[in-house]
Amino acid sequence: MTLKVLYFASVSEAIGLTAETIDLPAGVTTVGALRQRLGERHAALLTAKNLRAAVNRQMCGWDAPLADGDEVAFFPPVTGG
Amino acid sequence: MTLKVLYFASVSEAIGLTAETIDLPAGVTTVGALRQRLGERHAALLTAKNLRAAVNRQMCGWDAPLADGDEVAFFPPVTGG
Amino acid sequence: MQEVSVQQADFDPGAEIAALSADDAEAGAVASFVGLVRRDKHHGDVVAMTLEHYPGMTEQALAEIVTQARERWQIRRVRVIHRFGRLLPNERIVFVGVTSGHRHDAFAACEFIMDYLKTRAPFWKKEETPAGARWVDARESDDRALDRWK
Amino acid sequence: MQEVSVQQADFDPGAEIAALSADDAEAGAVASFVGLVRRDKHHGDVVAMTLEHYPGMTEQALAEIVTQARERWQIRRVRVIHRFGRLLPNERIVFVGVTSGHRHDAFAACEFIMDYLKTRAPFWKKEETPAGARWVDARESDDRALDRWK
Repeated sequence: MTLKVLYFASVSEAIGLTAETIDLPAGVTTVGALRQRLGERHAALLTAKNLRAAVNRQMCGWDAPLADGDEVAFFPPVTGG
Repeated sequence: MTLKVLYFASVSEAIGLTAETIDLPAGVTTVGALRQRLGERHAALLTAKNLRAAVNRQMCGWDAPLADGDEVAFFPPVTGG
Repeated sequence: MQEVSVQQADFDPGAEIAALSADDAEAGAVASFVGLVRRDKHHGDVVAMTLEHYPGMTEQALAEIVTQARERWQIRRVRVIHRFGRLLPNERIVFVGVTSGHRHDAFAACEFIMDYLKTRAPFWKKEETPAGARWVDARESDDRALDRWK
Repeated sequence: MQEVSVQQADFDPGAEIAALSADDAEAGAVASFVGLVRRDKHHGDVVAMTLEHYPGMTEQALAEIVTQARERWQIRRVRVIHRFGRLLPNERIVFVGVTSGHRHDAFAACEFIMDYLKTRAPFWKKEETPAGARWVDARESDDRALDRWK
């Protein structure tokens, strides 16, 4: 199971990546679990204040399920407008 | 005591006048009393729905006092904007 | 900048918005409103509308409404333009623009000015329809709109 | 008419307002908003601001916000433009314009779209000041602004 993971703004800067493609590890079935797993390599995902996530370009909660081919994004609270 | 009296919109049309100068009759000390007195000649002042008045270009109630030289206006509810 | 204009001529909303924020790097928000003549199917097609006003009182009433808005919200610049005379459907009648540091003050002041203008500024509309001309009745909803600002 | 644009280029508020009401004699009201880069004395003078966004999601989020506004109010046309890239103080960031038969729907929908855009559309601002560059923190007041639409 392959996922595309995107990082934006301060999260992207802290991690030093804007995007990566990963194989979803077995047992990781939610966005929250993915955050924990990726946090082992990218500490900013665990320390970022009010981290937000989207799956397939829809804002989601940490219990959102994952499927093969999903595009998952992590970012800080938005500040446009 | 002399007053300038102005009429606007449907009130002006019904009366057939846009302005007149009148001598304030003795005993007429408020805008409401003036309306009653002028209503003897201009019935529309008594029959107009929701008639409004202004003294010296300020919207006022019927108990507003009158003084020599005042400009008094009678008109329907406003509908601008 | 002149805050209030009562005029027969048309105005340019884009130019007004640009002037409101020109050279003001503290203005983060411009809220604006343009009112247009509606054809208004309710009483038959409106062919044209004539706006009468009370010269002298109109300008004063609009200036007082702007003063009240300034007392209630943190706003920077305000522009109110109201036309009179004969106007066709889709023509512009009124412009209200307000700038502020943050959007909520600009929106609230702009809508407040429109609500007060609708019930306090001495303008009267007469519609021309194929069936004849008629003065527009005041809308009860315009009086009710003021309640929220009490 | 295209409802949503996410672009680097500037826009012309006057042209957008004119297009919103063009050839629509039932539109009596155009409410609009322009957001500008503020110099913002809080953290020192802002020299410039760079807006990053999430291409693809941004357009979709804005379109969803417009759909929600259409479900809540009687509105006719909507236009949302949001810029990205590097912008200087006093430059335009965002435009929201809404037309309706009567003013209340236009005002409410315009402010609703701005409030939702501020918390739901994936844009992030980075300010450049003489002391360095910093990401702008989300404002709690932007979250609170949503409460009134619940």
